Amino acid sequence: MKFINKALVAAAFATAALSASAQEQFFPALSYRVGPYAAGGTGFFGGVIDYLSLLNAQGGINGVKMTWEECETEYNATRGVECYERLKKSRGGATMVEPLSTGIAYGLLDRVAQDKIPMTTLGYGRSDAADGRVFPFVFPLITSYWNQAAGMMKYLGDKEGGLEKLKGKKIVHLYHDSAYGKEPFAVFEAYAKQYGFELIKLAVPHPGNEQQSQWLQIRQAKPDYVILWGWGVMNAVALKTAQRNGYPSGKILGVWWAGSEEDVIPAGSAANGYTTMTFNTPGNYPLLDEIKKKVYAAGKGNLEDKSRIGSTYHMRGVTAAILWTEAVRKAQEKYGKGKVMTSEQVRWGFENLNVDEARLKALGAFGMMPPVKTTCLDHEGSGAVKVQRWDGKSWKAVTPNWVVGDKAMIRKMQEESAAKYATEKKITPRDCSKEG
Amino acid sequence: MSEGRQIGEVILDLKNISLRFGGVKALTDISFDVREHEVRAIIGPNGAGKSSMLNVINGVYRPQEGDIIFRGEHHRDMNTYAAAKAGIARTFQNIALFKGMTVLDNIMTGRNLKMKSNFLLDALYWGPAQREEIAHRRKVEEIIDFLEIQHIRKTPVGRLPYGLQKRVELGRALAAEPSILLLDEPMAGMNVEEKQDMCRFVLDVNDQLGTTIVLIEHDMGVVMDISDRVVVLDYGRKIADGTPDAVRSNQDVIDAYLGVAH
Amino acid sequence: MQFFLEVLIGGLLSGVMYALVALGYVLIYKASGVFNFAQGAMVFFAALTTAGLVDSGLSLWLALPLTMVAMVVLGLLTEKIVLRPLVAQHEITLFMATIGLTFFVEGLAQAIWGANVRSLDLGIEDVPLEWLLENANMAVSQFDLIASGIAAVLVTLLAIFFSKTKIGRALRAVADDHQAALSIGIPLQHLWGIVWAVAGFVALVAGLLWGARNGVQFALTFVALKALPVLILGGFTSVPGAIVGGLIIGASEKLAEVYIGPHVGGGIEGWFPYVLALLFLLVRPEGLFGERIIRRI
Amino acid sequence: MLYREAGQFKATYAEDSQIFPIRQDRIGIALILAVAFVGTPLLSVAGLLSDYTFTAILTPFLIFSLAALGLNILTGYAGQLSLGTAAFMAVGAFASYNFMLRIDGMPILVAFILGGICAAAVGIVFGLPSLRIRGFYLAAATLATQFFIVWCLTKVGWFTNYSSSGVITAQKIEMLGYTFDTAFSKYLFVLSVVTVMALLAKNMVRTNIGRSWMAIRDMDMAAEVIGFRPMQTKLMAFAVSSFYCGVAGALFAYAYLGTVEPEGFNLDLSFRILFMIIIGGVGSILGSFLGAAFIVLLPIGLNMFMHFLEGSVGINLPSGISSSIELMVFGGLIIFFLIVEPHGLARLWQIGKEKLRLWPFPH
Repeated sequence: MKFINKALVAAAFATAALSASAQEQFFPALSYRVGPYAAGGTGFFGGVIDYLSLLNAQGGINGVKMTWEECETEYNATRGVECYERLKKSRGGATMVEPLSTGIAYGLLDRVAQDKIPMTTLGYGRSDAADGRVFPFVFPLITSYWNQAAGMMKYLGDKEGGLEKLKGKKIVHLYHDSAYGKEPFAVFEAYAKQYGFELIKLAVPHPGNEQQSQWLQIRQAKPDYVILWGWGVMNAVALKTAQRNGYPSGKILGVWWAGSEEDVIPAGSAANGYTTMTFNTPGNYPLLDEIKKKVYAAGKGNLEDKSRIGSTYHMRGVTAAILWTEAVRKAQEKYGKGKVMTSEQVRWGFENLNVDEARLKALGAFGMMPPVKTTCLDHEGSGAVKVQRWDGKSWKAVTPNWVVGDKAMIRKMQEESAAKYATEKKITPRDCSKEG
Repeated sequence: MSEGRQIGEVILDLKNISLRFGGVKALTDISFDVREHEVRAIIGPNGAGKSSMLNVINGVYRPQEGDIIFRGEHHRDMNTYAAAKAGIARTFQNIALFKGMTVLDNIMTGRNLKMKSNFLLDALYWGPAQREEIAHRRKVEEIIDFLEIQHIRKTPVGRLPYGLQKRVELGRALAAEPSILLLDEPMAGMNVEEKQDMCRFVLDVNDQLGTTIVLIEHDMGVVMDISDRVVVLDYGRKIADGTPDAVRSNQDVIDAYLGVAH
Repeated sequence: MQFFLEVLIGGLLSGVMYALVALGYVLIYKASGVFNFAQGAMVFFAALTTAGLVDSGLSLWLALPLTMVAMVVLGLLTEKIVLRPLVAQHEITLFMATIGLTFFVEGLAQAIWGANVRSLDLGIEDVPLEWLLENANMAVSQFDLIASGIAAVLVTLLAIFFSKTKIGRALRAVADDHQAALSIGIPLQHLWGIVWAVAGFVALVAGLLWGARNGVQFALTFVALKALPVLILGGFTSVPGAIVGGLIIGASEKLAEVYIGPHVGGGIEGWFPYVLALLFLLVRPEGLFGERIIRRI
Repeated sequence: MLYREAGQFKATYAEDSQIFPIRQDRIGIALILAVAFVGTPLLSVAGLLSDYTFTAILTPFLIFSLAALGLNILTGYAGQLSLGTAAFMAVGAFASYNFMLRIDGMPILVAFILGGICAAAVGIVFGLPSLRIRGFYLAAATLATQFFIVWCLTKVGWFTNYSSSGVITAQKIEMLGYTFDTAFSKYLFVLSVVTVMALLAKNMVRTNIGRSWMAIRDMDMAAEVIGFRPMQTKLMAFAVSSFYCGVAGALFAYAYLGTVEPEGFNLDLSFRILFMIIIGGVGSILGSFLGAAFIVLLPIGLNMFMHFLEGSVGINLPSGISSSIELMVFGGLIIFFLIVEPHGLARLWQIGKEKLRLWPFPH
């Protein structure tokens, strides 16, 4: 079998040599622009492409231009894998990959490790992938689900005047009945045990277009807070049904996948006053003005509807693209400025990101996202979240500062879970002290 | 009437059969018997309950009252599987062939109860399974020869003309090597030539294989010609039972049926 | 007891909403023997078109008739282009064709109006009925009540259409016997065109109500999943079956989720209606209002 | 003149009962297998076939073909319409995972077979309603399987070994010390499994078990009367079909995706497999493969074509529109194919063969 592999590698080099003549850093965009989640997909990948266009308009990274190609995944794992395989070697090879879909990300988990292409899972996927020793190629950047859950607890505790004040309170975890919705169980249960509040878990079956029974149960239980861990249509319906049953929207705290314009607009006035987590601070930033000026004014904007510039998903896409390109920049610092970086070099860049406040200021995105600093051990880089409120027209930040939960506890859980994965999969974790 | 065969003992005895669908009485208190090797006809006007009678015999319908004694065994509730196992085969008024399958496969299905191999051996098509399949194939080819349908053996039955389909259906029933063959209007809708062929096949089966035959037929000429005894139904009741000659001269029968027909 | 009633009423009202979707399936199946998988996509298309027109500045009262025209055209074209060439084919083939239609309609809707989600305001506030809340401490949605009223009006209209008009009677005849229908003197194809148009209208009503209730987004196509158990229970060919089936499914799934759900981990609403319908069918294979089938041979 | 059975005389029934009685078919199948097993490796060595072809096209195509074959046994041969295919695939995948996880030294093929057997057992349980329910009623009822199984796999932590993310990560495929970890070796592994299972299926459908399924499908009362027992026959169809789907599910997890969540086996997947058999041909082994090829390749082809239009010809569509158009064309093509040939691609192939048999004398 060896000769075959050798031949394949040779073939790959041949194609790489052909297209690498252009000084361009290639990003595959595994986007979804049709289907149930298209609204999020167009916003996110619109943001990504807008930022990459802006960077090109500004001259690229030390002269290296960005290039990208879209491939429609329809949020479907099989299509996503095909897109990845199709694009991973084109135009000199994929820099990295971000499918924005849990199912596709799982389908790529083994593949990216084999192809040595870093994969970011911005705000979704396995929380334990933050342990870079076991998952060298996966980067759940900024904040994982578990840190978000911890942040939620912290925020609710602060609201009551301290976590210990949660004692005797009732909190409902209303979740999408899937692996995704069950992900924060462990965190919430740990907090409930430690601080003595009652945790009621209510499942909403997919897709969640009917929630009368869950909200009647909530009405019956009269909880102090409802955590809405929803996805897609479930979010708007939850808000609508809450209103229908007289539960105040102000006491609902959504996960960040329940915190975009697309989640609240269908709910109409029922969403006013509703709060959610986010890893972006809503608002306008010099960077967004630049995008409007240099990209949209030049007719190169990706969003059809300009009013969506700076919307949650768009900003999330811009954020993602900032981190990707910062990783490339970081890699160039080490491996040679003005060169196209290989995916492995970019992986190193992802592992040594340091997007601090000064850097964010320079980018014109100060405050838009928390500072991110990754290491070989920690592929998450931040763990901070913000809370935002919908006022009927736009999102407004509720917490002036970044909220961080019990990071030490979460880190311990992540390491345990990653270790279990490593044993099951027979992986020997890397020794981070030996990494350069 | 062939001379070689010997009409034997009663092998099928139906006692006081009554069958209802909801409030509708299909059969009321019907009793008759069938002797080994004979050709027994059931006649009667439309809706007399003839097909229901056959359906009772091979367990498609369960009569509310009555008893079926087959070869000395009581079958209070006969079911289709038990009937097939016991050697009762039949054809249907509206052809009930398997339309998506070829003639050969249709007739092969008739052998199913004689097949021993299980699906795993079938899947491997290896050793005993292959030998068995070929052995049964040989038997089926004999039937195909007998019915003179060699030329269409690989044709899907859906494409065949009506007369040939009837013949294939007879072949499928024969493949089970039944001891009793129930034929539901085997010659309906056929032209004279086809009828003659079918008559010949039925008589040959009866004669050469010794198969007992119960048949429903509308063509009185045929019935009077080939049957040993005739039972006459009308509105779900038995109105006459006897030799063709006796039945022909029965006043009730003439009133109910023959009088109308002729 | 108050809680039980609350759940029951909430369930019944949801059931009416399910029945509304199921109705579209029944109409087409009854008249042309087609199991129209695209009904969910049609609901989505109707809601998105209305909301899109309203968002582009039209008043709701102008947007409605325009959407109605669009739905009727869609229905007629479907009959003409998709189903007429497939006449007399096996029902699985027809079913498959409507799946192709589903993709087409979903793509068309998003190509015209984009992937953005929208809200649709019919001017009915979706809040608990106040006097019930105050007097009996029961939360019953005002919106669902009004929606049920609209559904009742729709069913009455359909009933009148089917029993009093010539076309309606012809349609019923088609359902019973295609040959007999021919003798009435209305070409079968016209009738089927009309049925598809009527189904388009029903999809519009369902789309408006569901769109206002849940927001206008792609997931509207999923309401079909709520209608299927209703169809199994009520029968594919019975309008009263769809209504009663909807009520039973709505009420029982809510009661099950509230009273059984917590003991098995919750989230059973996804499969419970199907299992219920299945168990019911095992006892009565002909469905709620179907006639007993005697298998003849 | 090439495709002609004239002159091929069968002297024995054994010869006439071969799996492919016509010589040209035998040669064709042998050629296809030769290309699949020997030709592709050679091409890939020559650099003409990339990893992409194996891992993104051929492997999923083969896995879906197997699942479609499973469904075709149930729907095409035994006439029982089912929308629960993905659920049976899930059972196969999760069961295989647990056998591998919990029993030390479990050989992978045995785990797949056991996974298939678990799927078959579930199939039998959920096939019971088919004894009383028919047609679309049964189809809608099989949705109960779909939703219930996925719910169960999500709810019961044991199935996922209490993974915090609720997902399973397939173990490596190892046999006799060799690890199937490259795109090409996984393809060969899948190809071998699918080839063997397809031949077994072909044997089943042409012997007694297959005839019993078709008999029940075509005329269940008549089938009963000649001695087929509907219960055994239908449940056997459910069992065998689910076994195939179960193995396909295990391959899906082990040789294709690697890490899967229960939601990966959702209703969408069930529908896609149903599309495959209807487009390909209901009641045809070949049709399962043709349908899978159509459904797997068409969206990819469309996507590439739209890129080509945008890239080379210079038509620039607003983003999002091209995806919507792809969807419309996909739907339109399904309708078009049904109108042209309602019995699927396999029938087109058959008609072609019949024409070829008579060629050049069409009458």
